[in-house]
Amino acid sequence: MTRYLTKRILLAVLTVFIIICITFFAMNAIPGGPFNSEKAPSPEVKAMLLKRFNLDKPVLEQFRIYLGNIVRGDFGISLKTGRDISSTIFESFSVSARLGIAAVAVALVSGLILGSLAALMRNKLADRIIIFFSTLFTAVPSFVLATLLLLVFSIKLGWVPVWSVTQTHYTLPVIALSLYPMAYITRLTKSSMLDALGQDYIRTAYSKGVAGWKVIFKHALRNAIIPVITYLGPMTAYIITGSLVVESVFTIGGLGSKFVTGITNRDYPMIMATTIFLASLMVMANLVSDLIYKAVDPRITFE
Amino acid sequence: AKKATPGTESPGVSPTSSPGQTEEPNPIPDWRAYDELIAQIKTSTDYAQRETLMHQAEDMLMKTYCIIPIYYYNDIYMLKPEVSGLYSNAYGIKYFMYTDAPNNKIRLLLGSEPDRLDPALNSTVDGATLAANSFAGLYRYDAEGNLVPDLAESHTVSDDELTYTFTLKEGLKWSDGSELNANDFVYSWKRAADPATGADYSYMLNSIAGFADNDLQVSSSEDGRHFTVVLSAPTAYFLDLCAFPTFLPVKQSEVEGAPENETNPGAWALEAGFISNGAYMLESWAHNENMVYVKNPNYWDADNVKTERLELMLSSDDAAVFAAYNAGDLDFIDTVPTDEIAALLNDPQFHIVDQLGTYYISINIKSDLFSGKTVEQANAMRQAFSLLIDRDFIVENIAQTGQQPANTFIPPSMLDGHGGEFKSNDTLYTYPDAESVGYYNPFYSEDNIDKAKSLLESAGFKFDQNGALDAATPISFEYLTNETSAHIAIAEAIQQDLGVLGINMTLKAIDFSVFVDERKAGNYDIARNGWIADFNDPINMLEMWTTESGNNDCQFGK
Amino acid sequence: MKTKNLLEVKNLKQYFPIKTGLFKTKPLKAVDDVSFTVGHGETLGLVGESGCGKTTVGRSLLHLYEPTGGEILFNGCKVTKKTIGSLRREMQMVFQDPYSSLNPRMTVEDIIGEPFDVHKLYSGRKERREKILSLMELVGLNAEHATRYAHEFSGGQRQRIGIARALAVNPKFIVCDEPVSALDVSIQAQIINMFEDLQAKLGVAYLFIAHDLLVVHHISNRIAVMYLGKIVEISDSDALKTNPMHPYTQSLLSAIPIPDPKTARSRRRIVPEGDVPSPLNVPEGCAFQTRCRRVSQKCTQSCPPLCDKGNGHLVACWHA
Amino acid sequence: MSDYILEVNNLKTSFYTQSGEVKAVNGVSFRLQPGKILGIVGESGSGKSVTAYSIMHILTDNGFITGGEILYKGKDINRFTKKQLHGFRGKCCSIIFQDPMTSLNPVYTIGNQLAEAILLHTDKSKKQAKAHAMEMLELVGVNEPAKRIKQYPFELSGGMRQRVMIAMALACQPDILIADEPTTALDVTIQAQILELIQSLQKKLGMAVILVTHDLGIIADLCDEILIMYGGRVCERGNADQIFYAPAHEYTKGLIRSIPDITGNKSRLEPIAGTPINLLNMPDGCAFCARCDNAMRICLEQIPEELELSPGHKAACWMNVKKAADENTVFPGANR
Amino acid sequence: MNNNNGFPKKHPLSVQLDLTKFEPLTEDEKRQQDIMSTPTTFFKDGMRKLFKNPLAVISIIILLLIAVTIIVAPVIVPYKYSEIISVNGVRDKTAKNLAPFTYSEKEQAYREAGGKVFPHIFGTDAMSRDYFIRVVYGTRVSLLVGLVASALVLVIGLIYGSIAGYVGGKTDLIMMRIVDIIYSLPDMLIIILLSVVLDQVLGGLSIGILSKLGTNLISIFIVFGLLYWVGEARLVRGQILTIKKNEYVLAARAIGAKPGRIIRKHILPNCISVIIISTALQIPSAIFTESFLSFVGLGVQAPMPSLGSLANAAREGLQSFPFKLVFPALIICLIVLSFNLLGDGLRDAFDPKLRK
Ligand SMILES: Nc1ncnc2c1ncn2[C@@H]1O[C@H](COP(=O)(O)OP(=O)(O)OP(=O)(O)O)[C@@H](O)[C@H]1O
Ligand SMILES: Nc1ncnc2c1ncn2[C@@H]1O[C@H](COP(=O)(O)OP(=O)(O)OP(=O)(O)O)[C@@H](O)[C@H]1O
Ligand SMILES: [Mg+2]
Ligand SMILES: [Mg+2]
Repeated sequence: MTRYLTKRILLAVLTVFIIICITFFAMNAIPGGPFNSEKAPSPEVKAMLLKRFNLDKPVLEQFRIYLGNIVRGDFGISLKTGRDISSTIFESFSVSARLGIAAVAVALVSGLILGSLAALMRNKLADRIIIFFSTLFTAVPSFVLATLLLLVFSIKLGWVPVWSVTQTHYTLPVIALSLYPMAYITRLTKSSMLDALGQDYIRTAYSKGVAGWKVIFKHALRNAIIPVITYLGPMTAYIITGSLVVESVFTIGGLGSKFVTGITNRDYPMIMATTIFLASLMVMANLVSDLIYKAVDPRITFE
Repeated sequence: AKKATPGTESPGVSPTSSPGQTEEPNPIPDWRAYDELIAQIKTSTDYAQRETLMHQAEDMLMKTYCIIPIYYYNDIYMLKPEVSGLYSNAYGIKYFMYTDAPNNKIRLLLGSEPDRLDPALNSTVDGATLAANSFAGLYRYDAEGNLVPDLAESHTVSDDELTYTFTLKEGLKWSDGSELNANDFVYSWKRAADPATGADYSYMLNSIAGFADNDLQVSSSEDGRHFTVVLSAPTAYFLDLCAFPTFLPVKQSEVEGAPENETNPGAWALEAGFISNGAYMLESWAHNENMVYVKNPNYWDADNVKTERLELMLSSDDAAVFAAYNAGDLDFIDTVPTDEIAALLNDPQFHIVDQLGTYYISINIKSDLFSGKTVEQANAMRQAFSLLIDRDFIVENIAQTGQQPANTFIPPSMLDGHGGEFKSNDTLYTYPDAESVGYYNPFYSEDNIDKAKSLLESAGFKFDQNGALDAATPISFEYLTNETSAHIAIAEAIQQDLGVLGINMTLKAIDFSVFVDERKAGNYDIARNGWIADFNDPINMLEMWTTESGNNDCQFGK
Repeated sequence: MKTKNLLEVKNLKQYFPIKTGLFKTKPLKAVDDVSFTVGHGETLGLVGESGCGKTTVGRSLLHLYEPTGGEILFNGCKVTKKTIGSLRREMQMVFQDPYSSLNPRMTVEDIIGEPFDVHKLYSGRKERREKILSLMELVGLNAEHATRYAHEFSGGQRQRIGIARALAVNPKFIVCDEPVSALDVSIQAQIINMFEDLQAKLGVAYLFIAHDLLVVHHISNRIAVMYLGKIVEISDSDALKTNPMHPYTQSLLSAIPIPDPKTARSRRRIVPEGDVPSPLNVPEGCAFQTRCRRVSQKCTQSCPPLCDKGNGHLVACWHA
Repeated sequence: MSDYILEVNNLKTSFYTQSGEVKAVNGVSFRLQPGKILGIVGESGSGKSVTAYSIMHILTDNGFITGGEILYKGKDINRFTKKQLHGFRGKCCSIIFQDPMTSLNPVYTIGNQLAEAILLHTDKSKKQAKAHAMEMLELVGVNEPAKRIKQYPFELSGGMRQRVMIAMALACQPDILIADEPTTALDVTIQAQILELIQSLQKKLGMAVILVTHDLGIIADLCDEILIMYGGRVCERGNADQIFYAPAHEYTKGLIRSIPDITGNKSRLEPIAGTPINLLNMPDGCAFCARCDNAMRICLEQIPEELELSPGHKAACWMNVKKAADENTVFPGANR
Repeated sequence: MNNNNGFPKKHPLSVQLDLTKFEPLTEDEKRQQDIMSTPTTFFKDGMRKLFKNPLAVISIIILLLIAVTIIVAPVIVPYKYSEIISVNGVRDKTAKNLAPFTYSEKEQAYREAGGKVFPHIFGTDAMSRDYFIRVVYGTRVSLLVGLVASALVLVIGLIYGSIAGYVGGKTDLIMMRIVDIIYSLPDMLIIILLSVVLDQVLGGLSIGILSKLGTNLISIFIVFGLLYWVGEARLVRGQILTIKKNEYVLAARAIGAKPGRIIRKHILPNCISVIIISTALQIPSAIFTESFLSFVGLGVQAPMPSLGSLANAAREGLQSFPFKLVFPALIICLIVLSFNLLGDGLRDAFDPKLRK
């Protein structure tokens, strides 16, 4: 177990390192610089800024310095705002994570329930309705969905303020974030549930006299959930790192916009840090989902 | 398509003065005269003569038709009727301190997260508004747009107009209650001018003596009540500058108290709770979500500040912002989704204010488009383009907020430095199109097509029976813009306009940062452009076109 | 050239590396030191529990696995990676599962014709078709079946297709890996008859793998019994039936359910105790010791070699 | 009150599939006495399993019992409420499936799955249920039950798993045990172990057993009464001697002929020609007709009914009718 | 014994017997019984099932309708996607933001004077362009993006996944690590990089339609070709790993077939349905990616619309002109929904796992 973990972690570090390399050089290859604006700053100021952030050095040298810094845990400061990158990411991640975890929970619970329902009611009206709507939710682009939610619930119905200083309202963003994964989980659950329901051990459970709902929730669901878990890992990582669309529509200071604004601003330390963070999170999520996988399915052994 | 024509490397060689190359005409004009003219303007002490010179410069500039003005910027905002007393100046800065609002609170939107709150480091309009409301400088604009003393009580100017001495009000304090005096100005101005600070706008201080040597000639009196500035040349708009955010004072101990100050000069103002001296101080800042400013009791005019709290939404999503305003969650917004504007034009909550700036398109004088043409022919081509553009359509259907179509680069209501408006026909100068006060009639008419056609014919282009360009002499180029829908829409309109004569203009919309690089480096044919004046003097819009200027996107003289 | 034995297997070993740690693997001895011969036109039966390595032997013969050790001589020619290409026309295989051994996306014609395609055994479309049809007739399929897909056939018919495919290259030797285990008794007999007819007609030799001793006995000239990767007894089929020497063979024989009420009532079963040990942890000494009634000290210490007890009856047991 | 624990009368079961109605069982009747073993033999697809599943009401959702009745101690199971059914399954009647590899839930421990059945039908506490589960494992010959109950199915060998299945089926001491090909997936030696176990437990606990298989050898060995099925119908029934020594249905005869000779006589086998029937395309007459050597015109047109040939021995074959007619045996109403 | 219970009540021979019926059957007569079901190919069978699925059928109809519309509409509608409406040759500024089927003042006047004006089916946009034709072109572009991108993804994923899956071992391990890395790369960065680099590379060339669509679109394709194939590669590899275990693959090896033939003839045909289905689902995902790119401003080059950029632009006037969001969003939904439901239907009809 420890061995397995060590191996996985080493592999993860290697993966993240390669991603760091690619990102760093790709980022430097893009034209445009962090100090570009409509009005050009004076050459002296620009030269000073480039020097301060080592941007006047050859790219390889910059890379070496950068690696040295991150080994020391120093991710630098944003070239645009001067704020410390680590704390920016930490702050915005805690916002995104709170939102994301709520969304994942909603998506998972409702997805599992709806998916199971659809599987049980196979080819009946309820199944078709569930599948239709879950497909519909995967079909609406997220910015359309988020905007529509805002329009309907905040403006037309006035249930939730669009924005308020005193309290951030998470209901709408959570819905906007969770609909897609929910729909996906529903569909996934349905197919794996159908698969599980066709297995011999379900027949065994019935023949023991286990009542219908218990067969489904004890025997079928636990088996059906396995493919959901493999999906859930990367999906959770994806969701808790925030969504540009949802954040910008609902005014949430999450991580999702950091990466995009980082890129458009050529805020190099920000791009690097978010990439490293996202990649690590993705790798970690995969590891965690493998561990959960193991917990749910005893047949899985490491190695 | 973006490479400069070979043989044009040596700047300032006028085509006629190069005897070796007679066959191949050079479309690039000599620009040294312009550079000299600007140098002359900057040292001129006679304001009338100075205005004349500036008109000359403008003539030179506009004659090239490399700058095709489209419209003059204006600024809009929406304000709930319950709120009164808010005003805005010509640079887009809004003042909230004398507003009267229910519950003494205003919820407002200025944009997304501001980059910098340090007034010296700020380079954005929303940041400037925040700076103007939380820091107080020597002067400030009032509701009528006039400069009024803020921390200054009065000032005197020496006869040579080179030395300004300001007397500060008595008992000035920082928001923490500590004393504020002229030394703070000395520190702050020197800091802003120092390249080590890295202020984008440091060049705003370049009219002060010693700027070039990083030894700014500013000083304070012994008692700290008087602040003296020595200029390198007379500067008509100097008081304007005193109200500009870069010139606002910051507290030395606070700035240097931040541990990372050496490597990160704005470090002291990255989070809420820093010391300021204006009407408001930042109480809390949830990044990318909201900011809350509260009244500063130590502001000298605190008694007149009625609104106690400013709550800011930080968003760049126009649809969400507009939704928040309509849902009653905001009292003030300074942006609305473009397609909603039409419906708002008659709404009393919708305000339009003038702004000192021009939206234009800049043409790369070195573009291949003009190779093989003479200067006159190239000018004629560009003039033809200008004639074909239906500015009114752009204003009405895209910009939509009742902007004025532009007929010269310098916007109206820019002052001439001696009591008049620059863009006007007066005894000193009459614009070529006197009637419409500019270089041409900004309103499109069907005749323009014929005029453009004959101009193009004079530049050697042929037309077929349908009135479109002959296939033998095509005009085809690329329009560069960044990825913002309004810019793209304008490009699309222009594309249609030029298409009337069969000119084939393709659009290229790229990432902003790349766009700025490409435009600055002259890797384009035609690009969208815009300038908002930093201060109220035409020189701000003329000196950017000198050969050495960093903003010379048309590549004059290069 | 004709050698005495068509096929000679000497000390065949087939180990599979099984990962047990980060970099550690442990060999799973699926086939461990197996030697036997098959004569021309002969049928050798191979029986044993599931997982004892029967299939692995068969596949190693055809070089579908790279053998870990030992030697396989076919007609005097060593079977190696190099020679197997041409030997594939001499040796063929019929697979255990008639359902998964036929590609569901191919018509019967294509399945049977594939060996022709691979070895370019025809000069034109017409010849190919004729050859296929004659093969189909040989195994008792209708010509009209040619354009159908495998999933439309019953198990017995599918097995016929598999046999036709194996026969396409005119092999001298066919490994039949449990060809009837998945079939019903009523169909099983059809297929076995066919195997016998084909042998009579074409003179092919079979390695006939099965776990049903009755069937194996019926078709084989000689029978080899495997237990945990080793051959424990090999002999003439009748001799094995009447005089099983290895305790495992004895219990195997006695455990066969006999479809005759009287015999069933009267016979005494010798049911071996316990379960088969994991092939990863074969006990030292005789592999059968954990289940054997006659286990002695010697059995736990060393592995009994395969000894000739006369008339080519080989047994690997200390007590035989 | 009859002395039969289970009576199945004219059971009909169909599956509705995209290609049409599959009539898997077409009128099967039999009765089961306590303490007896009833063997059901027949070719693959002849409806043996479906009959068994119909009794337990565990058909897949596209399968329906379309006719007949199933009486457990005189009560019709078809009329049971859901709750009654849950009580019936596992407690009154339990089943062992063909494939022990897939019939246990892979994600729960053996102990958990065993205790589940016990907890459902008794009011034992969890602890007691666990103890009972270990007892049951002991009973079916699993050594070290305390260790085994913590293991997962994939950690056990096939024979062991099948024993667990049996322990699970017997945990609540049901009146009827249905064993649906309990040994098909196992080796002969393990098969012998399992069959012996079932037999001994049946004797010990005195329950009735329905043994479904297609292996005539197993049947000959164990059963008190035998049902031969073909095409969803019973074609012959009787005890082992009657079936093996006096088969009266052409299918039974063919079946017995096609077994390799046990005496070691290597004479050519005599298979049943043809292929198994397609249930989607059932003939109007006898299902076996197409493969029968002695098929007659009437076989094509009319389903033969069961005819009692000797006490307890019945067969549904027109040949018997013909034979009787030929021998001029008097059948009332027979009109020549 | 209670004989009346369940057993045949009437005696079998209590009916009149016709002894002619007891004559043996000939072989031919018997064989008539032994009919096989009519031959169905895998494909026919699957299609039959597909057409029984109402959702799938509706999807097919919708997709066909959309296809016909985007082919035919540009021929019928007299407006161009970039054309500002003009009346009598004079640009009509009043024709902006018209509601569906309304006319501007000038058009109204022109109509009253006897002129003919083609109706604005979806109204007009802020720049006085006919919205219907823009939506039509947007659909064209989005579908093109969807089809080309998923074709690219398919080809690359198929080749890569087949190699990794079939060769296995260390090759597989390394190839799949590369997939992991690509999976975590920041795609936006790569897209910007590509759109700039490609602009320089392709700047000079003009390759017919591609140059018309702009380098952004090409870079979207290349991004799909570089980044988004990994999912497909994983899927293909997984499929191949399972199919490799089938005995027919071994049988082919026993016959002497070479790896190339095995992959071509045995492996791919058996996972092709899964692959086709996932490709059908890739189309909507590509349309989505394009619309996200439009949201961050990296979409198709103006004035060429795409559904994503139209929907995004419509947010600007959401409260005054909701219909402008509704049309493109509706079409996106319809396309995505249809492809998804069709994909589901295909899976249900063709997936061997669900076959009985
Ligand atoms: N490719 C392989 N990799 C690893 N182990 C294998 C492989 N093939 C077979 N084995 C193992 O080798 C042993 C022998 O397997 P084999 O399939 O030869 O048995 P068998 O006698 O044919 O059994 P059955 O009667 O079930 O077909 C088994 O333990 C099996 O798990
Ligand atoms: N769920 C189902 N859907 C459709 N048809 C089914 C289903 N289950 C069984 N059948 C059909 O019912 C018929 C009888 O099946 P059954 O399982 O009872 O056969 P069996 O006699 O038990 O055969 P085996 O010996 O192979 O187990 C078969 O033709 C089978 O195809
Ligand atoms: Mg095998
Ligand atoms: Mg069965």
